[in-house]
Amino acid sequence: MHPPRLVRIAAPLLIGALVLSACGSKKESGGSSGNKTLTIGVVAPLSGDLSAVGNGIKNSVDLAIKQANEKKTVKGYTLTMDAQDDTAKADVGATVAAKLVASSGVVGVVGPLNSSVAKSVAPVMAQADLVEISPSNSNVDLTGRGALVTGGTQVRPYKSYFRVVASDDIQGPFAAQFAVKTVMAKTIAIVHDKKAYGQGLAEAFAKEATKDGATVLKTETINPGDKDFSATITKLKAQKPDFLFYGGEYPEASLLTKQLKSAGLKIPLMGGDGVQSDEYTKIAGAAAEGDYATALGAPTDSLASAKQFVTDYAAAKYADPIGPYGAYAYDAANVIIAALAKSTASGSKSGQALRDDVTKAVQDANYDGITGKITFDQFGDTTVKVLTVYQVKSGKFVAAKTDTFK
Amino acid sequence: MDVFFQQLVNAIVLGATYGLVALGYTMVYGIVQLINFAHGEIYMLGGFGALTTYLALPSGTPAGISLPLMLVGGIAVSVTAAVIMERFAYRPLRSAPRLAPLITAIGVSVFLQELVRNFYPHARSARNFPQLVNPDYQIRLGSNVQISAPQLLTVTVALVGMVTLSTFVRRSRTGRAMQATAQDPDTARLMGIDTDRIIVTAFVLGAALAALAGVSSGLQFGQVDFHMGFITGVKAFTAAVLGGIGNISGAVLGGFILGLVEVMATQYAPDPFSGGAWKDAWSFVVLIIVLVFRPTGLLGERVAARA
Amino acid sequence: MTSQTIPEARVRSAPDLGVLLTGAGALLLVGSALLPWAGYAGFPGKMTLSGYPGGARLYVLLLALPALALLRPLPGRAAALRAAANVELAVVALTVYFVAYAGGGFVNVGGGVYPAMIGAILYLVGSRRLPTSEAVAEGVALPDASWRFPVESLVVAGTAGLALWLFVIGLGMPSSSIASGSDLTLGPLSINDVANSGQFLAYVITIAGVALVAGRLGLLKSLTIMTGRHPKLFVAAGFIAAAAFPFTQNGSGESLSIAARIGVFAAAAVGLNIVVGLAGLLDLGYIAFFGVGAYFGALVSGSVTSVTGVHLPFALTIVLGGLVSGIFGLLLGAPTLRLRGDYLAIVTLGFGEIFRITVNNLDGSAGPSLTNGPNGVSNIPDLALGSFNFGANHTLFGIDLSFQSNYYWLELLLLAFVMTSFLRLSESRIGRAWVAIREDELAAAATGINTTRLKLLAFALGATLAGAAGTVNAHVVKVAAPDSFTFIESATLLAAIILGGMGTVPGALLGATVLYLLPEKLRFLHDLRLLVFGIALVLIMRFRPEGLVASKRRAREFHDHETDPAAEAVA
Amino acid sequence: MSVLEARAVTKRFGGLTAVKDVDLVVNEGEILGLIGPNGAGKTTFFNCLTGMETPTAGDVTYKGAPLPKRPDLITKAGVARTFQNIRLFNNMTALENVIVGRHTRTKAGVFAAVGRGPRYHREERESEQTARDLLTFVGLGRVGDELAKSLPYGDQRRLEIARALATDPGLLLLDEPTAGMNPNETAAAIDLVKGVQARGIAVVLIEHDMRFVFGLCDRVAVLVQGQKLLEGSPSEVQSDDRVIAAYLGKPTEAETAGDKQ
Repeated sequence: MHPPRLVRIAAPLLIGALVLSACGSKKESGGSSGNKTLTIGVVAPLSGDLSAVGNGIKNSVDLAIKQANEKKTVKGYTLTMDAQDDTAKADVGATVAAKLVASSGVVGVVGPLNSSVAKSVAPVMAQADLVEISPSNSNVDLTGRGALVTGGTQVRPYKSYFRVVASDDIQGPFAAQFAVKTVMAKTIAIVHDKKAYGQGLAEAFAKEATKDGATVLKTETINPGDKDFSATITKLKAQKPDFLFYGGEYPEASLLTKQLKSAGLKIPLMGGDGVQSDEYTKIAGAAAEGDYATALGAPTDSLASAKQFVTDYAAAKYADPIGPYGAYAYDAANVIIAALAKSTASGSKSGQALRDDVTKAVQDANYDGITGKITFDQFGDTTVKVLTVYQVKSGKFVAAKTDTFK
Repeated sequence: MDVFFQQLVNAIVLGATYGLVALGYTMVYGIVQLINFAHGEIYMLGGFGALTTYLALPSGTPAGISLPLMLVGGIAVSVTAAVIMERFAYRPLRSAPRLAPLITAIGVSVFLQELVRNFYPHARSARNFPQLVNPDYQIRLGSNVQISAPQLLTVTVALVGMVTLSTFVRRSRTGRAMQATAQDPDTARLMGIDTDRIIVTAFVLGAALAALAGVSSGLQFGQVDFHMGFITGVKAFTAAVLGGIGNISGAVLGGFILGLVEVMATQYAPDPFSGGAWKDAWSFVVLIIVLVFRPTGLLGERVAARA
Repeated sequence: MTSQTIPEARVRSAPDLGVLLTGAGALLLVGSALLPWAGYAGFPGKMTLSGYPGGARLYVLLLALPALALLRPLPGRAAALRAAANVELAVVALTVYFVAYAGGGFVNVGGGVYPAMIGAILYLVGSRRLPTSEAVAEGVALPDASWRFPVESLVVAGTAGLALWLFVIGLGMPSSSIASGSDLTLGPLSINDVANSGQFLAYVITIAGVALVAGRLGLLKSLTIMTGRHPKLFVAAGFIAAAAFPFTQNGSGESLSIAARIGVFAAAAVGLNIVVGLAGLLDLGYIAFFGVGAYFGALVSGSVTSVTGVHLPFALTIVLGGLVSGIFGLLLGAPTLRLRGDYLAIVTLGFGEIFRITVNNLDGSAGPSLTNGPNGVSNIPDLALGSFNFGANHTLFGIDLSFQSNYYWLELLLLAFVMTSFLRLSESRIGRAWVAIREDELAAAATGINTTRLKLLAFALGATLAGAAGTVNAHVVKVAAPDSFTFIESATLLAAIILGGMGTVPGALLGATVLYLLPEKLRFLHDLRLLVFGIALVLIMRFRPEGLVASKRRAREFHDHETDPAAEAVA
Repeated sequence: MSVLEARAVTKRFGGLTAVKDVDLVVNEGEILGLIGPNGAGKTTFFNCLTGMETPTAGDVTYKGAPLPKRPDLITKAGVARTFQNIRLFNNMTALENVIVGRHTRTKAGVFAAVGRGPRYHREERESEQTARDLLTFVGLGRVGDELAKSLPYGDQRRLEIARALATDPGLLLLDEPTAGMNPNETAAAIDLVKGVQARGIAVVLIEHDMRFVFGLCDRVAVLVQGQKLLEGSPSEVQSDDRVIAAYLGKPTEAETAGDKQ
């Protein structure tokens, strides 16, 4: 009688499992010396087209948590990370938000990357008063600033939502003032990727640039994921601009600047914090020379902590680059960690009480991060109005001007 | 007028890639009536295969040597992937319900993308591709009309690929067997044609052309990434249908028309419906209009009518 | 139980070695399930508790239960026990491996592991020695007696309950990927990842095993007969079981959120099933209709970001959303229905893309102002029905219910409506005409069917159902944004019905469950999640090209010689 | 009284004239045979009558009214047909196939189907009863629950006739109803066609089996190279030299005509 196929497979499996697992040592029971565990969640796209950017956020939070555990920043607690893939979709975002809310150990969340996802995540977080700090959302509606643009009063829609980046209506005009007043751009071409971030930024830029007296050409759009921008460039070239503002992120921006210059349109490209990344200069190479990008806060590379972050990130050997929002995510995580340290110091709390406390502590945060000082206004927006314009010189972003936005 | 001619050049360059990838769709569809959604990934693998070859070569290898080797490397990877895919994913489903292979194709597509993303070193974001052909080298075609060297290369590679393929299909024994199989697989089998081999041949040829497109795209843009196959794949499939699926000249024509529509829509479509944001919508509008008036594509399909 | 059970097996009545070994194995397994399997603290899934079959031990226990059949020589018993023993061995091996791996070595396993391994081997060896009879288990046909109805009702309702219970276990299994910081980290995977992946695998294997055993014992056939006799009862029981789900969640919204997502996509999948499964029209842009509903719902929700400023009552919204979407279905269908198969597919794909691009552009700068472009229509307020606020947590019968329960129930109602519509349509004059068109369009026309009209009707109805589902979803996720309506979403919906089995309601339900649950449950795989998902799609199609639940028609198409269970029941 | 009148029906495919100026009158209750060598345009002529092809010229009236253009409307008007190469709904049961035939004679729409009022149930019951009666009528009463494609060839032909009858036609067009049948089945087919005639339905049939045609038909029309050669009683046609010439002139075709297709 032949043994059935399953037995032939399962029996060696059983034996193999035993042999493999036999070579181990007796584990001390008890684990981590009685430390209680608290978890910081991450919501970001960890798969698909945006996974590199999303994983940059995740890894940066991971780094912050590891360092906090080493330094025992939150006494008596071990911190862990719970990273959830939102696949850059709103409905998945709502699901993972519910998952994090349901997990009682989660006391703060970093993310999400996309503003549209934030709009489904934030309501769920607000319901549970679980603090959420986005390292990248710049859409004006998330903190109710949309009403300001149309002349209404600002009302905060999500009580536990914060962000450490400037909203579009600050970064865009800041860049525009620089372009018109410092670079003396006369005819400005504007291109964006038709995503919430890129469009918001580009529109705010265009408005301010027009106000400041520059001629702004009709806005052109490209599609994220496209590689061939020659048609758009030909269209722009005919209108002879002397400056180009790009609303979007570095993958497209780097290709755009390359093709721009190959086509003989040798004008500087300027972008926002989505462009201000080492990846940009790496991909675009010599074509990036002279291009500009803005970012919130004082120049990071002038701060020792920022340099240390880049070194530590490299040392941790993550599979993905830091990306444009890694530094912000690192700061966001540290703001939550600092809030945790404060909330737990006064005594042992847990569950909803702890979440409420952490949210309060984040609201009152005053933290020196690698992207600058972080404090929040009553709507969850960063109060920092200091921004820096960087310019690519010899293949690196170098601070060209730091100023307070007025 | 210069702008128009420059956009025409842009359209031809864009259309060349679409056409080249569309040929793979069309050949496989013509023979097995399978929409091989994973074909875009074959194109992507071609780019990565060439990159790998380049990295394996000693640095300082002259472009004259490395470029042909990269093409060979890209084709080798694409063809291998296509053959494995056909053998293990599609062949077992020949007699399955018509839609089953479609899901398999989507599965294969996801799998290949993720394979590259997770296991190709540093492929999570775009990888720089050696720009062996200098994009700043512009060839003037008119006072203000120019084409860059890599763009010219893309068009040349595409044309050579298309001509070679159509000669092969029309002249060679295997090519005629392919036509016969496309017309009527049962009769072809009765006539002693090894249809399995023919189907594999279609996959191989399609993969080789996709690899050419992948490599020339890498050279043109200086990068390859794991999701580059998706958009190109959908566009190429559209091109194939536009021209008449199963029809080799149709795929080429469809590719160029699609390129033309996209480029011209960016430049000339009435405001506010112009620009990159609307160009794909225009492509599909043109596709729908064409199909409404010519239900089997511009040049008509060449597919066995099966009940 | 029945007269068929007497044959030869009873003749060799001496308790033979096989029965003894199997019984002993089963007893050991039951005992082992009550002993701790992990010898160290920190292993999740309640594997360290003693006296309680926590974690994967539950499956071990479950798979030992068929040994009860040893008490009566049922037909198919030997085959069933062999299947149970095979699966049991796999589950034990897998679980031991994962416990030992996570613990850093075999030395760290708990006391329950040893009897389990011995038991599993005895169980296997014993079951191989059981006397086999040629009799294949038939479905149990209960005699027509006064007690038949209550008994069958109980069985049918119990099955629905069991299905819910299994679903709860599956959904409730932790899938979080807590990493970093903990000293229990094992390379890239945390101890939780390892434990969860092991338990999830064991769960899947066990479900398959239970189905296998039930099949061998003829229980599935009996069940088919009984549910066939009381279809309404079965549906009602299933519905009640599903409605009871939120009460099992201890106030947590996590699983409900996933379940609600599955529900809304299942509803859309059923709608797509009309178009693809019944009428045979391949639609690759179906998500656009869902999107039309979602945007409509968002625009009239009274959201501050909606340009309309209109706030309609929800009941009206859902009806109008369906209608508007249905009109879009007609608009797309009218010019394109002449197209054959794959041409229609690409046109629908194109339509889907046009929809996405259009809503992405209608923001006042690249087109008329309607949808806020890429920002989408957000801040959609919670629904309120009188004083009942859908956005608040409630307590019912002393049980805490998270606010997600409200939306879950709403979607359950939607799903029930959609399913009923589909079932009733598919068995009506209209449904038969659709199938006729799918089978042979020319012959259908020659039989008097207005094929154009009916195809349009299929498109419009499919779109209407998707639109209704979309309006609900907009309120659940609180935002309607273009990213949610990409080609991949259409492909996933299509995959759901093909995977589940075309043209059937359970198929659409199961397909949607697999496609939306699997990625959730595969989260422990981190970066490899989609890779495994891709492989899973290929494998499922490779081994069940007709889908997991083949429709009656398709089942016969694939297994022509098998006879109709209903016919057997009569015999 | 005539049921169907075709006047000067012509169908051209590009340069090829498949049917040229064919006149044909079908009288109420009669069985009319349409014969001719392969490629004579018989099936094309049928297609012109049933809306599968639009005639290039000529007109057709059914019971005095012009025939509509679309196949489904023609069926609704009362002209039903079968196909040369059987076209059943393969993955539906025999009974379902016939019930589909009731489509034009029933009304239930979407709302009726979802709402399921008493009228819906009555209509469904009636459809099923009619279908079962028809299955019994064609001799398939016992195989109603079998899938159409699993039926033997002869049964499939009968099923197709039952489906056509379910549309309550006044005229039934049969395209080679005995092709591929053995002698026993052919004999049964004669009875079946006579039975159809007995229901007051006129029948036109294309056939290559001459014994079948001459044994069954009231009148026979001969089509050669797209034109009507002659029309008359079976004995007239049988004895006409031109008919023999038309067939014998191309002996190879005449021989293969019976067993091909």
